[in-house]
Amino acid sequence: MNSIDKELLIKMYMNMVKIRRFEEKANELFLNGEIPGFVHLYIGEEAIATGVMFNLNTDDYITSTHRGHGHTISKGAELKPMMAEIMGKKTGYCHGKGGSMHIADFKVGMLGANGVVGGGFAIATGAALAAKLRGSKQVAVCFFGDGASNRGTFHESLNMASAWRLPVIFVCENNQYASTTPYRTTTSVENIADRAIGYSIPGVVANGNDVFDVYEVAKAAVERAREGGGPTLIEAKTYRIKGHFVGDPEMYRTKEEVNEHFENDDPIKNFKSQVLRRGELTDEEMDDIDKRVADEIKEAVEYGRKSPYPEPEEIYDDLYV
Amino acid sequence: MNSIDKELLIKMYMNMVKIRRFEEKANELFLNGEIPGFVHLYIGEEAIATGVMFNLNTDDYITSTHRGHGHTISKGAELKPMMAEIMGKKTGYCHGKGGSMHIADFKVGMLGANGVVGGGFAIATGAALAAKLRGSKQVAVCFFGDGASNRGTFHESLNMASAWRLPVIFVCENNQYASTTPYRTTTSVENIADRAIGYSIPGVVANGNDVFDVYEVAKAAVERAREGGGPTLIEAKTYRIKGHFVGDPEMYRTKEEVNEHFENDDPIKNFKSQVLRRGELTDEEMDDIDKRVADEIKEAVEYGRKSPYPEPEEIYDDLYV
Amino acid sequence: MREITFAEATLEAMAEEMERDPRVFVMGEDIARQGGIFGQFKGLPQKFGYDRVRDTPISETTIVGSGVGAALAGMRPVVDMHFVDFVGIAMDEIYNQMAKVRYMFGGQATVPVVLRAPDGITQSAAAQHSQSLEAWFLHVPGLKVVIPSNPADAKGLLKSAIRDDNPVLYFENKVLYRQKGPVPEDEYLTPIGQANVVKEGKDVTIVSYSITLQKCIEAAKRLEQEGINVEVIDLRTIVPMDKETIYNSVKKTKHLVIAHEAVKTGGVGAEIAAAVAEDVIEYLDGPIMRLGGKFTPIPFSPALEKIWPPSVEDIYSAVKQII
Amino acid sequence: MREITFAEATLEAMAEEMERDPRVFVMGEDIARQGGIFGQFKGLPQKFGYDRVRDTPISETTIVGSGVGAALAGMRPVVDMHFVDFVGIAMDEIYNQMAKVRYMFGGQATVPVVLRAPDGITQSAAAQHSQSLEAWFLHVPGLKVVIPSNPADAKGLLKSAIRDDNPVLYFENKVLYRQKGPVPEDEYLTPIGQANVVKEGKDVTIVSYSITLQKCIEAAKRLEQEGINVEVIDLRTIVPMDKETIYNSVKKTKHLVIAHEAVKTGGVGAEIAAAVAEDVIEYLDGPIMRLGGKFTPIPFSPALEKIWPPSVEDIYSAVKQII
Ligand SMILES: Cc1ncc(C[n+]2csc(CCOP(=O)(O)OP(=O)(O)O)c2C)c(N)n1
Ligand SMILES: Cc1ncc(C[n+]2csc(CCOP(=O)(O)OP(=O)(O)O)c2C)c(N)n1
Ligand SMILES: [Mg+2]
Ligand SMILES: [Mg+2]
Repeated sequence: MNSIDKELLIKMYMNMVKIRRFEEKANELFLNGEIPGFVHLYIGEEAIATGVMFNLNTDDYITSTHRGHGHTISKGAELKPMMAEIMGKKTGYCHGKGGSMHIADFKVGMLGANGVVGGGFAIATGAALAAKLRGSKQVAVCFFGDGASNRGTFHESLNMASAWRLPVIFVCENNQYASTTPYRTTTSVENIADRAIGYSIPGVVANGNDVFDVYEVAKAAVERAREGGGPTLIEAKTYRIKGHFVGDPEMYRTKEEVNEHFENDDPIKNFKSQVLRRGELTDEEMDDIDKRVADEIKEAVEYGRKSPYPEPEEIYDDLYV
Repeated sequence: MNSIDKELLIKMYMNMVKIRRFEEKANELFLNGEIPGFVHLYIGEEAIATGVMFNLNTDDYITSTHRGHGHTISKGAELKPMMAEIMGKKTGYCHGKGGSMHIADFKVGMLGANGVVGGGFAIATGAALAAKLRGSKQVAVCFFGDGASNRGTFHESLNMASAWRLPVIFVCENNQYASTTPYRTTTSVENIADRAIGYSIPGVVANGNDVFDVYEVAKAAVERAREGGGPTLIEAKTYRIKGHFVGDPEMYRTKEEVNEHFENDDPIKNFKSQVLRRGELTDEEMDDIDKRVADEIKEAVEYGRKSPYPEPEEIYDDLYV
Repeated sequence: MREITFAEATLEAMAEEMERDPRVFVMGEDIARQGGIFGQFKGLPQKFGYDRVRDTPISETTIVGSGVGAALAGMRPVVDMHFVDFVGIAMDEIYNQMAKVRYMFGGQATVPVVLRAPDGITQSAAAQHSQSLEAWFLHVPGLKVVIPSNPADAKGLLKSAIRDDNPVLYFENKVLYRQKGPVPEDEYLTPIGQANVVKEGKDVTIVSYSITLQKCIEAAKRLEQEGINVEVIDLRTIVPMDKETIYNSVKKTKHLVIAHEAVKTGGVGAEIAAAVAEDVIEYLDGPIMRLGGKFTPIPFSPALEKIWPPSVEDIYSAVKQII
Repeated sequence: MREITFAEATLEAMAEEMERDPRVFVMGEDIARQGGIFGQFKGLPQKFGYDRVRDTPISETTIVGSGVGAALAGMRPVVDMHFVDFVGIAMDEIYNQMAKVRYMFGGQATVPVVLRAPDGITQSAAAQHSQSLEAWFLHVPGLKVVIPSNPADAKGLLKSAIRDDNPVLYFENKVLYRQKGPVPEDEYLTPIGQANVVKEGKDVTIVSYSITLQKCIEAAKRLEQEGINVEVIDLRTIVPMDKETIYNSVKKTKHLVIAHEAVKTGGVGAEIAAAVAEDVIEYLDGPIMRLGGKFTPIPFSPALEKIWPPSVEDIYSAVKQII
């Protein structure tokens, strides 16, 4: 833990709480009819984006998934244009053209959520290739799910990234489900990290519910990539607490299964108990952060609500340069 | 070697020689302008198709590649309609519509060569699924190259086949090159067989220049598949003696490299020296086979030459049932 | 006649054909455990077992490719694309394998595979979950392509598709799933390759299919009130296309409007218009109007999404413009 | 003017643009060690190094997808498809990522990627190595699509494509590669989106592009001998399409024939015909004739292959039929 100072602890906590509150609010707004489209919540997986991202610089790249709010927040995006975007407003990051599944903030290197599962592998690989060709020491991180690990793009990208020693880190968020399908019924390997062997790269399992573990594992991978050592495959094991998307009837699992994970694997609870036990942060400090986050979320919602929808004539904007 | 009786030895030798002579003749006819299109020769790789195929029944399935003559012959196809097909004649297996890259003989379970590298993985997987659904104990074998092992279809099919325990054997013919590209420059792993770990299936390296080794390795895999044990990945290491296709200027490798392999790795030479040393076959026996094969090739060429081209109106035939 | 939803109609088709022929099975993502996102597979695994109703890995390329392989090996697979938007992941398997193997192998192969693909705009699913992509497959010899507009056709065409020995792409609209319509209780097949004259008329022909057909009927009603007598044709099948029915109608009405939700440029409307302009142009008494989605990806925001596809008003105006 | 081959022209374009802009690089299968199957990359690695001229794994999906990623991260990749026949392997990357990311992300992204794809029939390469697939991409908003017919345009359009901040698909015909034509020594760009009136005429307009243009010129020569004055238009760009040039020509000649090697049904000809039938039909004095490949996969046998695409005779007859 020596690489984590108090400032970073505070940032990590704040980031995880921000994601949690943002998602809870998104859930509420969706059920309230204020957010259209599909919304996939990152609740319970906050430690992964957080632990990885505090190893990155603003000019490093990430690619995200359909479940992208947590990655977007962690990479440094602002909540107001995020909220406006997922509400379909003109002031959103994508002027309302993208929505939750296509949120992006290129200013902070967030190259986009993706509605195509497994669509990010090659994009991240290409971003890493760009960095390598420029010699810019940037790295790229590709987040993806356990389900996505069965797409052909996983294989092709890991192979290419390894053959070319590209500075890219592949982070599998194994939340045990691909939509309605339990991980092991369609994925032929116990640890997705073991697939790294097929590409002669390190494959590491991290506890995806423990931000410290993710942070350390990612740190090594990012350093390796930055120094020219090539890609790493990280599998962060976690559990999807919420339905696949807001509104999922969840007929494929029991309430007991979900509750058990909710009790034991909540990354924010885990964080709190660790820092309290180690005396690194106090309850008061964290309560204070909670309040600041609550305010920020409130402002974001207000901003989103007040923002106008795009005008009909904007439908043709931004198709070509 | 106890599973190989003399009859089988003779068949194996005959099969390898048949492939070799067929390919030499195809080479000649191509250069002579009698065969159009692309022709990829199987010379030097005869032990693989041969070793695998003598473990299969006629109703087992195989999928092949652009380099498919060896697989087709080994699965039991006849030389006459093969030769006619690659000459573009009406009497060919595909009535001249397919050619060398699309040779097929469904009667013997040969589901087709394929001009799309990596196009056979899913087809073989599907054929194995058919067998499993019917409970028919058939197996499917997918032949593919080292280059093809980097296609996404490799990954998807191995994963699906393992997750569903399908009776399919994936046989990689690692001939060290994908067209002009040396294996290790684009393939991120020393042994493609090691990729099996990513799918929790056995991965076995065979000496692709030794028909006995291939036979034994394939035997175990086929038995496993037939008994419901699921897929196996076999990597048969060999070397492509000839150019990628007939007419390849081969600017990507030295003559010395090729000659060295030609001297040491010829599967037919290997076979001969083994059976002679062990006293299993005599020179005379093998010479006799050589003659029979030469005759068969001659007849096939004559048949092809004499056969007519398809008539213009046949262009619309066989599009729909 | 009893009324059931489009989704239920496809379910009946599946159940009847799976009952009838043990070689029929279905695979796709999230179809077994939860019955499909649109309920279109509900109850099938309970009836036919999880072997014949299979949840697959997220591997669209291999889902389609293995469907082809299973068909070549004697089964009659139905493969589900989840959303048509992902059909491109399996594009090579569709046009280089599924469509070609029979021809390429000189008729040795039969490929009785059905590819089902839910399509169309609904509820801000945005650019990658809202498309209509049927037009590409006009250009791929070897396939059949059907695209029903109502529950009765959904059932009859799906059953025909499953019994067809050729590969059939079956496009089913996501909004249609929930709509009810009359469906006969007795078994029937809707033939592939026959358009349906939904409403006869003498002043103008509107050709459409799938969800957009309803907008055309709406527009036709408004036009009738103004004394314009509209013939509405439901294409039902895109390949092989029933040009006879279109041509006969155009010969009568001398005016043609074509409407679909897919992007106008390069859409199915282009082929219809071009065929008419080649074969029966002399009967036309005005331009052929095409209506389709705008030339942009489909935007997320409800404010933009709702104006993306052609509206009843657009269809109405197009007719007014040429009459 | 000096004459160089089409392949050499593309080589010059690559070299000049790589020289000019260090962000330009190229990747694809078998392009570096041997200079491409058609020699179209020969010498580039010697000039620019194997970093900027990269032999890739056989991974079309990721070749294209990583091209998009590199473009998003500030580079200007050129990716080679080896044969257009494999473009479907990367189809999803093309229409769901390359074409959409700019729009979907509200203009945050620019995607300056060029996808090069050799196409067309040559020497019995058969069903999976002979296709022409440009038509699909008409239907994909967000792309530009160019398809040169001669060395000069090949160079000028490739340079324009590389400098364009939008994704450009560049289709290059395999037979054209070996053909020589005049190419200016001084630097020039051929603008994307402008058709070229190759030959003026007043009796009939023939629109074509790529290899088939030559057959049209051949046919035009024969027709001239019979006193039929043909205007021949080389489309050069498919998206954005230069409809003005076509319309102006049709207004003058009142007759239109369209010819390409790609399958006729659902081809680019359909869009052209439909656009004309919608916008300027009143000028037409006869049917719009379309010529394209037959509605089958491309057969291997030379006996069949040679009759698959439209011939000079077919084009000639089509004109005669409507004049
Ligand atoms: C290519 C593709 N196939 C299918 C889908 C539909 N789909 C959306 S999310 C999802 C499950 C993804 O599972 P996983 O990768 O584990 O991510 P998670 O949702 O668990 O975060 C599926 C099948 C899709 N969007 N894209
Ligand atoms: C999908 C696809 N990409 C590229 C090609 C062009 N191509 C034909 S053979 C070949 C090399 C294949 O190498 P490998 O799989 O090792 O087989 P080998 O030729 O060595 O037997 C390539 C790149 C193709 N036919 N299909
Ligand atoms: Mg998951
Ligand atoms: Mg090889």
